[in-house]
Amino acid sequence: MDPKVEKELYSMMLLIRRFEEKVLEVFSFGKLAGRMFHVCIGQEAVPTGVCSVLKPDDYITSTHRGHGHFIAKNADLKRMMAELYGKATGYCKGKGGSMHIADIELGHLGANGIVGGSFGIATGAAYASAFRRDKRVTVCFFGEGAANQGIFHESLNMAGLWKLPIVYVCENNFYALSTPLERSSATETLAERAAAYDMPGQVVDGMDVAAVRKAALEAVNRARAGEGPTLLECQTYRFYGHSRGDGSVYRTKEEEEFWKARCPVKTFGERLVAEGKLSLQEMEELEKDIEERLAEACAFADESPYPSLDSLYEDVFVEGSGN
Amino acid sequence: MDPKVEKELYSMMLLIRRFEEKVLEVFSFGKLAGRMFHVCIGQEAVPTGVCSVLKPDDYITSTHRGHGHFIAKNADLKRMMAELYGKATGYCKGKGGSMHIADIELGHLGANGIVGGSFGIATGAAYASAFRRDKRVTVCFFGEGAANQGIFHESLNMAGLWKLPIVYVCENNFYALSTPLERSSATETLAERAAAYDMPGQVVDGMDVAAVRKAALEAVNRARAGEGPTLLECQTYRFYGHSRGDGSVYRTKEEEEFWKARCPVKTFGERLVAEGKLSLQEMEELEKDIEERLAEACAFADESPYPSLDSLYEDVFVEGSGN
Amino acid sequence: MREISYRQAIQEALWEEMGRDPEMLIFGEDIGLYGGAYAITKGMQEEFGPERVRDTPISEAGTVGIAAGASVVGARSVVEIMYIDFITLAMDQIVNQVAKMRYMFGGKVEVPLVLRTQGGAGRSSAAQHSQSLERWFLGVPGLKVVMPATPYDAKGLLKTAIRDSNPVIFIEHKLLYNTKGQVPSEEYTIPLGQAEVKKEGADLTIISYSRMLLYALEAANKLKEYGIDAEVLDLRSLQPLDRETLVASVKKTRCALVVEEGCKTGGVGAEISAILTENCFRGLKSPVRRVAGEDVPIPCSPVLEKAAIPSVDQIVRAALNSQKYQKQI
Amino acid sequence: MREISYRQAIQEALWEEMGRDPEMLIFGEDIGLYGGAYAITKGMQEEFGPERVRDTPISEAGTVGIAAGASVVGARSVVEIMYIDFITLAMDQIVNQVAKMRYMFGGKVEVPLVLRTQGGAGRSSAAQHSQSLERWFLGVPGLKVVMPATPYDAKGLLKTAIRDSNPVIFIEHKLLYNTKGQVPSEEYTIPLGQAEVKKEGADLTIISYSRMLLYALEAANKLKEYGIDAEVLDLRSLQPLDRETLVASVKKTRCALVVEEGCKTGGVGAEISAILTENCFRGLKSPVRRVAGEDVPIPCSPVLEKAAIPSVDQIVRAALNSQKYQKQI
Ligand SMILES: Cc1ncc(C[n+]2csc(CCOP(=O)(O)OP(=O)(O)O)c2C)c(N)n1
Ligand SMILES: Cc1ncc(C[n+]2csc(CCOP(=O)(O)OP(=O)(O)O)c2C)c(N)n1
Ligand SMILES: [Mg+2]
Ligand SMILES: [Mg+2]
Repeated sequence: MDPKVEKELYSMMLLIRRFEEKVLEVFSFGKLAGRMFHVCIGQEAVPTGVCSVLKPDDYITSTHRGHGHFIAKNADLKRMMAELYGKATGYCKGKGGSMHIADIELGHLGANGIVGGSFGIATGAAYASAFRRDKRVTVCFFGEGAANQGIFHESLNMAGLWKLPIVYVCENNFYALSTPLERSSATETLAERAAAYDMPGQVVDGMDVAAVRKAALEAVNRARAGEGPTLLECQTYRFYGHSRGDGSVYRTKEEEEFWKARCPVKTFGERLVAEGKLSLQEMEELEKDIEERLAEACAFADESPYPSLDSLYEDVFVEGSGN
Repeated sequence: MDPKVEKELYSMMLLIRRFEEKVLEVFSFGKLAGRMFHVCIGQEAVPTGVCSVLKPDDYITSTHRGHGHFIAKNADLKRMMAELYGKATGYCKGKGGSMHIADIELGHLGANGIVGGSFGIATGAAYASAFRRDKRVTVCFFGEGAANQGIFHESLNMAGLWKLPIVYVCENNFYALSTPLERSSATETLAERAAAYDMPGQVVDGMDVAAVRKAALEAVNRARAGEGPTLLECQTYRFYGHSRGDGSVYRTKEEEEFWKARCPVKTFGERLVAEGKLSLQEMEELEKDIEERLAEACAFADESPYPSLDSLYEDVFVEGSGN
Repeated sequence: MREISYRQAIQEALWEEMGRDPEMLIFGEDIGLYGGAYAITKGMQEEFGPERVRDTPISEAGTVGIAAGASVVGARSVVEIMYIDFITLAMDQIVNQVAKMRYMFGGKVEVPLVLRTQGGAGRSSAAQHSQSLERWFLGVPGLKVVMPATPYDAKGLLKTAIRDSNPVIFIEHKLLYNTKGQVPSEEYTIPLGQAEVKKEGADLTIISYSRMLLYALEAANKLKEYGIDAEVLDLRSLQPLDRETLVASVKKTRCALVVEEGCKTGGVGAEISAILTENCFRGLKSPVRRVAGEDVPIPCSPVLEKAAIPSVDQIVRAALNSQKYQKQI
Repeated sequence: MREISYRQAIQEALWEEMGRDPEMLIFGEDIGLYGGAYAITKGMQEEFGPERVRDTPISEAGTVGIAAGASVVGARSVVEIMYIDFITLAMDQIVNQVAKMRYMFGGKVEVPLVLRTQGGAGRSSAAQHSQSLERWFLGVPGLKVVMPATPYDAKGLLKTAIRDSNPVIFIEHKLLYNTKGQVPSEEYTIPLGQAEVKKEGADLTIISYSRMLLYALEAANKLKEYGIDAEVLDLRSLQPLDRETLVASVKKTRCALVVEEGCKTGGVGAEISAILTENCFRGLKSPVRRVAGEDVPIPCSPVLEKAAIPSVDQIVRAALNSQKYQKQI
């Protein structure tokens, strides 16, 4: 891989990691709107690897654990943080919050508070692309728990049938809230379900950003070439609980340690350093740069006003339409 | 196979065939309640073969094309016909009609007007059996079109996961209303979807009652032995339109002729005659007997009263409960 | 003007709008070669191709989701749900996604989606093919709900609904498809959210929509025999609801009756009654009455089915009771 | 009597009924080891085993279907839907199957199923985790709908709901779980369908249920300062609805206010208003007023969220307006 790209991958993963840590920090200061924040610490390689092969006008749909997806799709950190704070300057004017953040202009069609809620929407965006022959690709991110929703089945069947330009990226972190994969899925992997939709399915090491990027590149190329959808199962792990307040009683310390040792940010960084592609000084600069950007983002969010009460009634409908 | 059983299979298929023909006949006289009648002419081998291996207290769930299932589960023809007429003496007092006929006492948990509506219910009955260890088996009949509903996926996943005593019997007649299988399913067969639920899937010749019975017996035995669910795809064909008024413009005459030549009733009858297991005279007697029974059923339905207006308000709730 | 059927009116609206917007898509079960369960899209797949008139598998949730996704990225979409009863399968997509997306995303998205379906009883199709479920969408901000009663309204409103940048639930009635009415040959549209006085009157206002409007008009006719001059108001659109026209009419007649086909409890009539109480209390000469379906699932048997939904007689009787009440006051 | 929380009250009801009926089953996401999103079933899987307290995949429709199937063959079942917002995914199973089965089958089946869930706003959880959707089930004959506001009612009503042979939607409120109240140590049940006057009064009736009842009581308290003696009625069960108690109270006070958390349009308040108009018209001194949520999706930002649902002040103001109106008459 091009060392420049490798550095970019590392820096993106680091940014996501630090962003999520910042979220936990400001959450504990009571700055965020509400309590529903699902950080993706441990899973950074997946959004990073996948979005690294997307063009700016490709589409993604995201989940309740979606900060990484949006950052990797080049979100503005200030507006993102402001949204998490529930401020008027946020991407959604404070109305959406973490679980509903979106930016159509960046091709981000929305996080979703409904597990599995985006399968249809992503598939429909891909349908429009196929119809328009606009060569865009849609990536639908989802957790392995979401794959048990009926609409997973309905959407993938149609995508397989119509050979739509979409990549279904399963972030299999082995737990849906407290429920382990082996107690929610009849199959051992999610990738093996792909056959039921006449699409290739592949298990990918979701802790290795290079592996994710490689698999995503193939799948995105297939999609762009009109050869149809792919199901990628990226095996990964969330290092923290499902959301704040979840002590993960359903996992063993050993299991957690096993996965933490495979930290995608650390291992990839170490590899780059070992291979002489990244110096420790560059690493430090990166950290510093990110720290600054996040401090700025938080300052922006902090200083931004809460939405005005008038705005409560705005944005329900497109005004002036339907007459 | 025991020739006695063979005769029973033949006679059951014939009964279903003649029942359905009678339905078409009385429908054309304007005797039936409404217009939504989906006859299973051409598909008789499936309910017959499957129900022939069930015990009286096993459960089935049925579909909008469900007359055959119920007859094969030993429905009383009079009460059945009366229900189709919308009469007070019908199985459901005229409230359900063809699409909602049921008799819990016979283990028939209901036809369904919602395509795919019974997957969960059937799976839940099997869940209760597994929990109670009552050795009952549930058969869930469904059309291949129903397999594209989300709840198919959800239910089969849970059944596969929990190894429930259930057999999913797909009556693949290659069309869902006008939509051919190849334009509704990403896979060529439904059986191959079984792998996604960690259960065996098998394509069965649904025009051969012996083949159906054999496959069903294995699957039911597996289920009863606690070894889990099976998905049987019985390939068959409906000789008439989806319902009255459907001229089947979406099918070719050749295709229809091909399948009609494989008529399950005729071919099986001829085989029994050829093998000397059934005489032409017995055949005639059977016809006569069935004709009489159906005439009686129609007379019963004809003479039965329509439901009283008071009954409109009955049966919404179990009275006296909840106090 | 020509006389065409409600079915033709809807067909024309779809054909014209498909012609107008080359990116418009239609999704639904059996809508292609077969033309849909009620023959609305007959011939359209041949004309516009299978990509634009897309037969879908039996996957209501996924189909609504796909149409929503296509709309979000700008391809105006129409979904046909064969029976409104099956909308139950797509409620998450409609209520949690389609309706809320614009608001949740801070106004940064448009969802130009029309969900066409048909409801109502009258064909002995029993409990799962006869419901009137429009009530569910009244309390779902972000959705518009349109229910035309005449061919003229059906065409004009559907065209507007399709051009609307907001999601619209467009509910037809299975027993209206063969009804006829005058419809201009020229292009026209009707704004959403405007009720219409279909018959003027002085003594009481009968408020209705969809098929029950025809019953209301018949009842108004019969009421003449009793010397009662009823005004008949067609809501046409339940969301937005034309409060002004509604309140103005009742302020004039000082007596109101709401007629709907669905179960009485929790229905559209309840909302209308509440609004009228809030806005016309002082002037009302008798309580707002509701004539509505019985609180039972729709039974199959035709004798029962008929008794489960309102009749013209019931409307007449309710109107007479309202008038009698006034005299007593 | 002891003071316990609403959460504990629900826990006790479940434990006691599980002990009482060895065939009773509970289904839901993360209800086992994890104890459920709101910790209601904590410890139950250990006690009753994983077959009876069954963790399910994220498959709301299938899960409700499975519980329905188990109930139909006699295994009384309780399903926990984590948030009422997710009930959208199971609407077909609830509305077309569970609710109608008995009627469609001519009374030949019982569906002893309780669907427990929780709704409401107040935690900045945004549009898909904060809804009040009880209204949808008012017009679905065959379902009972229970919404307790206090620990005492929660326990007694849940026990009855579980023993009921009909399907019951039992809706808790996420902000009530930690509220406390007096609950007897002895076994008791409360019949479904009985409203309760939680505070007697002479001047107006404030009708409410679930969390808004607490607001109504607070408002009643404040109204004393204005010399207004409000009666506060807790519906407790929306289906069956206790019309007698409702009508009797309003006939006495001749003035009514309905408070609910969900969007005003098409809500429970509309039905109550319509019923009161139909039954108390002559006696009413001022129009039935509704205090309800705004007609918008619930926004995330806490300042907006707060403004989207009723406040105690709003109730007080509405009550004062009602009283002022009376004086003008
Ligand atoms: C329809 C629906 N059901 C349940 C939930 C509650 N819930 C939120 S996240 C979650 C677990 C999701 O697991 P998975 O899809 O694997 O994603 P992960 O959290 O592991 O990233 C659950 C059950 C929900 N939000 N939506
Ligand atoms: C949820 C739902 N969607 C659509 C329909 C309309 N419909 C009734 S039968 C049918 C075709 C069913 O096909 P299949 O499952 O293959 O059964 P078959 O009729 O071939 O026996 C359709 C689309 C319905 N009844 N329910
Ligand atoms: Mg997961
Ligand atoms: Mg079929």
